[in-house]
Amino acid sequence: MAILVDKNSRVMVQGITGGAGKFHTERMLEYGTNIVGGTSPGKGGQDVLSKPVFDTVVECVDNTGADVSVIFLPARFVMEAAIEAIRAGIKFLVVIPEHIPIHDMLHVRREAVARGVTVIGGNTAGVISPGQANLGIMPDIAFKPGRVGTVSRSGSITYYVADTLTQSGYGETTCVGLGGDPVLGSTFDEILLKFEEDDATKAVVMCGEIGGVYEERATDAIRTMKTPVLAMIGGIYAPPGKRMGHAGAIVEGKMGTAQDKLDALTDAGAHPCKTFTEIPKTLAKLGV
Amino acid sequence: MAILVDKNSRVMVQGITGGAGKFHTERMLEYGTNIVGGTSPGKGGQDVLSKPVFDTVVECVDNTGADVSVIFLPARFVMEAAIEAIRAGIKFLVVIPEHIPIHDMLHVRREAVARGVTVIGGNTAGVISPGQANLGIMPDIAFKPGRVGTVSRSGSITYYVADTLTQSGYGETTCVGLGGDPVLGSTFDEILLKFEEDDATKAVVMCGEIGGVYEERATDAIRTMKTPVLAMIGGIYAPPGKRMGHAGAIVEGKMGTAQDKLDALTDAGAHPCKTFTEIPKTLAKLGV
Amino acid sequence: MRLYEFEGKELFRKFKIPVSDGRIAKSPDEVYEIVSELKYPVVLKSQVLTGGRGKAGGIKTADGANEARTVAEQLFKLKIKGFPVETILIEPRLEITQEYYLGVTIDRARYKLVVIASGEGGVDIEETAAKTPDKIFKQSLGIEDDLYSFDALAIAKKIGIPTELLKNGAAIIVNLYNLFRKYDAKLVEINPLVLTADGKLNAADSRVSLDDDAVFRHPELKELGIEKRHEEGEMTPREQQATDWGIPYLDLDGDIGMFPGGAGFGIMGNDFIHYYGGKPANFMDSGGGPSPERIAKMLVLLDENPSVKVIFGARFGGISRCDDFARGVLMFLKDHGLSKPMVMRMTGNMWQEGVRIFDEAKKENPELFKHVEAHGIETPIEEISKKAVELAAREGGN
Amino acid sequence: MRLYEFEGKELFRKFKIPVSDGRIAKSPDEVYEIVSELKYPVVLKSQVLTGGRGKAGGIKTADGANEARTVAEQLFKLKIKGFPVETILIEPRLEITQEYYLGVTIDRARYKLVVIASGEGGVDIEETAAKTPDKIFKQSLGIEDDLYSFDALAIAKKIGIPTELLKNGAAIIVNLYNLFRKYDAKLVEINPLVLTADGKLNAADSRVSLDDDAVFRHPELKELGIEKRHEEGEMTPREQQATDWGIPYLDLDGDIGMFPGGAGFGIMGNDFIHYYGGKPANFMDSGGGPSPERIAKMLVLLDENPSVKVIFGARFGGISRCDDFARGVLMFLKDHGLSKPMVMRMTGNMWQEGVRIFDEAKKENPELFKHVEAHGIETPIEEISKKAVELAAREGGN
Repeated sequence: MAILVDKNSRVMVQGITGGAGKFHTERMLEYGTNIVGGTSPGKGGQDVLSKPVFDTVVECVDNTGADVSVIFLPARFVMEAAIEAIRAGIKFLVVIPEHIPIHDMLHVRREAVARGVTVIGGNTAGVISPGQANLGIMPDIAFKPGRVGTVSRSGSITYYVADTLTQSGYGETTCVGLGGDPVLGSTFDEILLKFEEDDATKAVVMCGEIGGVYEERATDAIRTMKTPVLAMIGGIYAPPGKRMGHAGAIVEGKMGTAQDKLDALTDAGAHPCKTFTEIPKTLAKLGV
Repeated sequence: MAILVDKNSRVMVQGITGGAGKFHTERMLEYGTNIVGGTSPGKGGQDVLSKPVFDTVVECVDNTGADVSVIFLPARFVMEAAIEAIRAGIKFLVVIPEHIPIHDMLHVRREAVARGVTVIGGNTAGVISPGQANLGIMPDIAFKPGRVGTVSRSGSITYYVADTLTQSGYGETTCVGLGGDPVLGSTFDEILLKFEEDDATKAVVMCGEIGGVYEERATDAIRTMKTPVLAMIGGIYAPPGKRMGHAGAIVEGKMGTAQDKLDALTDAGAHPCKTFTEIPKTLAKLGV
Repeated sequence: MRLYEFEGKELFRKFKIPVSDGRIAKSPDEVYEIVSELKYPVVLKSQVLTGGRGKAGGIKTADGANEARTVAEQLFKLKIKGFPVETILIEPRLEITQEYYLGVTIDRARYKLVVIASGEGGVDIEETAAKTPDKIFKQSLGIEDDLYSFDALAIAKKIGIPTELLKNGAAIIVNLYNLFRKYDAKLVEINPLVLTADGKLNAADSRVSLDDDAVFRHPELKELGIEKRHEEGEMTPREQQATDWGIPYLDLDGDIGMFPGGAGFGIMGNDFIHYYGGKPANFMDSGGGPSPERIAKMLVLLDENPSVKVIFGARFGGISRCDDFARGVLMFLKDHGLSKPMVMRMTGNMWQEGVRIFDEAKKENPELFKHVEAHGIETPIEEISKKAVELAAREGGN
Repeated sequence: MRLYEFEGKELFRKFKIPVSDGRIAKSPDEVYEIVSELKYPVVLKSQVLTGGRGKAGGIKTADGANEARTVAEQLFKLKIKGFPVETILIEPRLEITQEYYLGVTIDRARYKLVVIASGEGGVDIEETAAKTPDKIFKQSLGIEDDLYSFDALAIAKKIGIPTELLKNGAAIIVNLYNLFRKYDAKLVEINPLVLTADGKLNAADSRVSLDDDAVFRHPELKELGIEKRHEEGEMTPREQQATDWGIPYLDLDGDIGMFPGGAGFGIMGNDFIHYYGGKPANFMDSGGGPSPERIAKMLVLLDENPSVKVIFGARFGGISRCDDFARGVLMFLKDHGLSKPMVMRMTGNMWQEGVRIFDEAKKENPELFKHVEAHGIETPIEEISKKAVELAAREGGN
């Protein structure tokens, strides 16, 4: 019926007493997200929006049964907060802040992989399973329950794609924002394979962009999938990005232009789309 | 027939080109130890005592099949040398140098445990399986093949005990010097349990001393053993050692005096001996 | 944050990676003074934040102070890929017998640090990697892993560092790796690491890029004189203005002023304009949750750009709230005034509030909105893109 | 290597653990001068490398410079467990409302670092640990593990640090742990960490012991004025002499001079002497592979000690070669001469060469060996011990 988060998820917010944390917690609650509490070290015992605040994630998990967490904290505190959540038994973690140090994200990823936890972000707009739960900062206006999953790097593209799917009547199972940071908690292939296992998801729209290496990494997953994948890549007309020295070229190979990425995905069996309006047309053609 | 090392062991020496390394390699070879080569970074390709020298342990293992290593290097290089040996597939490692930083030994121990490698030392005289192999700096004069194992903190005590066993006709299977440093690669219990599994070892003489916590840790092992254990503890008449602050007392409990240690071991079923001459008397009584 | 060669070498020095004694100069006279004091032949190296410096003539030798001054006069006039030469690094000339490559970077796809080494260093290292990949050696490590000397020594041996220098080579590799981790680097390169005629290893060039988002952890960099800097080539006056205002902005050669939301649609919106036959005049990113002031400044950049014929606005409110967006547009309309047509769309988070703000202001002063064509969720973004292209064609008369 | 309180606090300061502004003084006049400059009531703390300082009267308060001088005059005359007071730390007097205990040490049996904390700090912490162990909180970590703030915060909460100070408390715990790892410590303690009346946390005392064998890694300690030091109480002149020569040596109250091999038999040999009814005059350790010069010096210490009636020598050559041992004994016999009976045994590594050296020297000059009774492997060490005890009884006439 959805991936990563649904109406049964017990969601907590790390940084629930902060400005952004509180603002978006209220919005998530309004959407019907099952938020059970949050943390703010040194503010344990308070209430925010009638939800209990704890000093540590362990206390929050012990007292509320939280299994999903959304982080709203300044970037420099994200690494410890993420590791805290992972070690406390949180199974799905959404990292909203941007500008997280890259080495920190490598530590977070290592901890997440070691304990089988899915992390998305940083610099993500979040994840929404329409009608069930909205984690992060996504506007609910664009989304409606339905049968297509989306995964993209950028928040704004997530909104546009969902808006398109909603307006054309397909609706969405879950929409995942991977985040815009250079090193991310999860990659396209990992999310695509989760959609593949979800019966409710009849197709997936994947939106990448110029730069980075995560789109290319998705081709192996797409080849194994039965669920059709539609692919959009931003930056077809953008000037090529800067490479990270010789070492970058040696490790990551030729940095794919947007067109290269689109070609690679198409070659793996994805259905390319140029504009949003092509998405429902392609879905119709595929009989979704 | 022996524990840890025997005539089939393929022994290498880390630091084989150094003064002490070369001197003791020659002695070990004279004893008949199957030394197959050694390392000295930057001196690969040379020969020492007709044995090949390599730059790295991996090269030595690949070319000679070494499975045991003895380290003769300045203390500050021991941690990396030990980790190198452990990662290269060495299964038993003897660390001769003293004054190894304690934190370094914690790293070595961690690596060893993770890969199932036995390390003894630092600050050990080594290990000898009489008639088969002599690793380290022990004088061969004291040792003869036989049926009693020994394990002790101090080199000199190892010699005296072996000398006693040799003179009284028992001889030794293997004599293990755990080393005198505050944090050691192996503990009494671990070595005792190896002797328990060795059919040739009919009894074990364990010699501890005042200070530290390793003797007390052996009591659980002794309780499970069928092989009789004789225990000597040095320092019965020594002034009590210094404790490591309140923290030491909290973590390690009451620092055992020598008498406390002897009592604990006796209580666990070990047979206490005061002087070396009591050892053969006790063995005779036990019918070993 | 990319460092200048001499800054990278300062870090190398701290990590005991051997570098030459270098001095920096900001003018030909300073070059003359410094070289006068030195007894040896020198090399003058232009300090710019871009590669290809040697091929562009940015590295010259000189045998004495007079020659050095003449050479420096030429160098200070150079622009290398748009970067003016403002600093010259003066070093003793080395007699080089071998060039190696050493680098550490992040393999983002595998979440590993990678140490890269080759016995064939120099400017053609990428060609080497592409044509003879077996001449490139890599070791991957987890972010938590130490690089040990024995592994570094094995690498040094593979790339052919002479036996007697293996330990030194290994130490350089370990220290480079430690520097990478200590300073939150994205990239560190020694290219080339050279073997000199007198049998020494020397890091003849440095390339160090640090993670801007982690610089807060390294206040000691400031003490070394290393501060945040602009890393692009020479900017247009408008790019400079945008940079001063903290707005990511790039001038392009079209006529449609792009006024987007996040970077994601910032990039894709440009594609859309192209798809419908138009050409964007710029790239811009509002950043997450921009304030009304920032929104207003973004519009100022576009309104004052004579190349811009039409402004294309798109806002899907996520963390960026539509009410703030509307307030920013209104602030601009009131304080500055819009001199060209703008077609825009606004939906998402707090969009009703945004619409209310517009409606109220329009009621008060319809004149403000005479150039503004504002759409909501009912119009697809493709329609807005098309309208912008059409408007531009009409306005431009071309 | 144990640090003085003020040195430990210097490290605390580097790691952002809050401590008072302290000044150190070496004389009553200096105390007077410093306190004259200060406006607040002070506490004068004797700096000695031992515990129990408070109970021994080593910590006093003073309200002004005159009182401080008088108090300091008394303190500088104190000896605390044999340690003379040579330095006084002057700090503002704190109004304390709560005392906590924080410590980090090594659990050698489990090969872990352990963070220890209690809400009941102060001099009676061990009693607390023994009687109410549930008031002591411990967290074990691997040497490779970072201590994270969230775990530290949980500890701070358990020991009852007030809610509004939880983050500060957690930071202190993390920083103490980082200090421990950074400086190769064996022990770091803050006892007590105090909560002051104005609601601040302050490390009111420091106890830091570093690993002597790792000090080479921390040259920056020297820059902080922290150097290797003697950590025992006042020494006898002979202990001082031995220390100057680098020989571990302790005077005991018996009459048999112990001249052993390694520390292992050094300890057990003393037991043996007791078993046979004698009393050792000293403890001594030759160290691994002692040179002939060192061997000779060990004998000088014993020969010149009037309490020593007999010398008991035991050498089982391992890394310490018997030839070097014999050469050392011979060097002593020739250069210094032996004035009292010595019974000794020599076997192990290179023992034949040792015997040859003795035989040759004896042939040349039998007089040298008139007090020496040397045995080999044929005589058990117990026999030698017995002989030494018998000889001492005869010599001592008691």
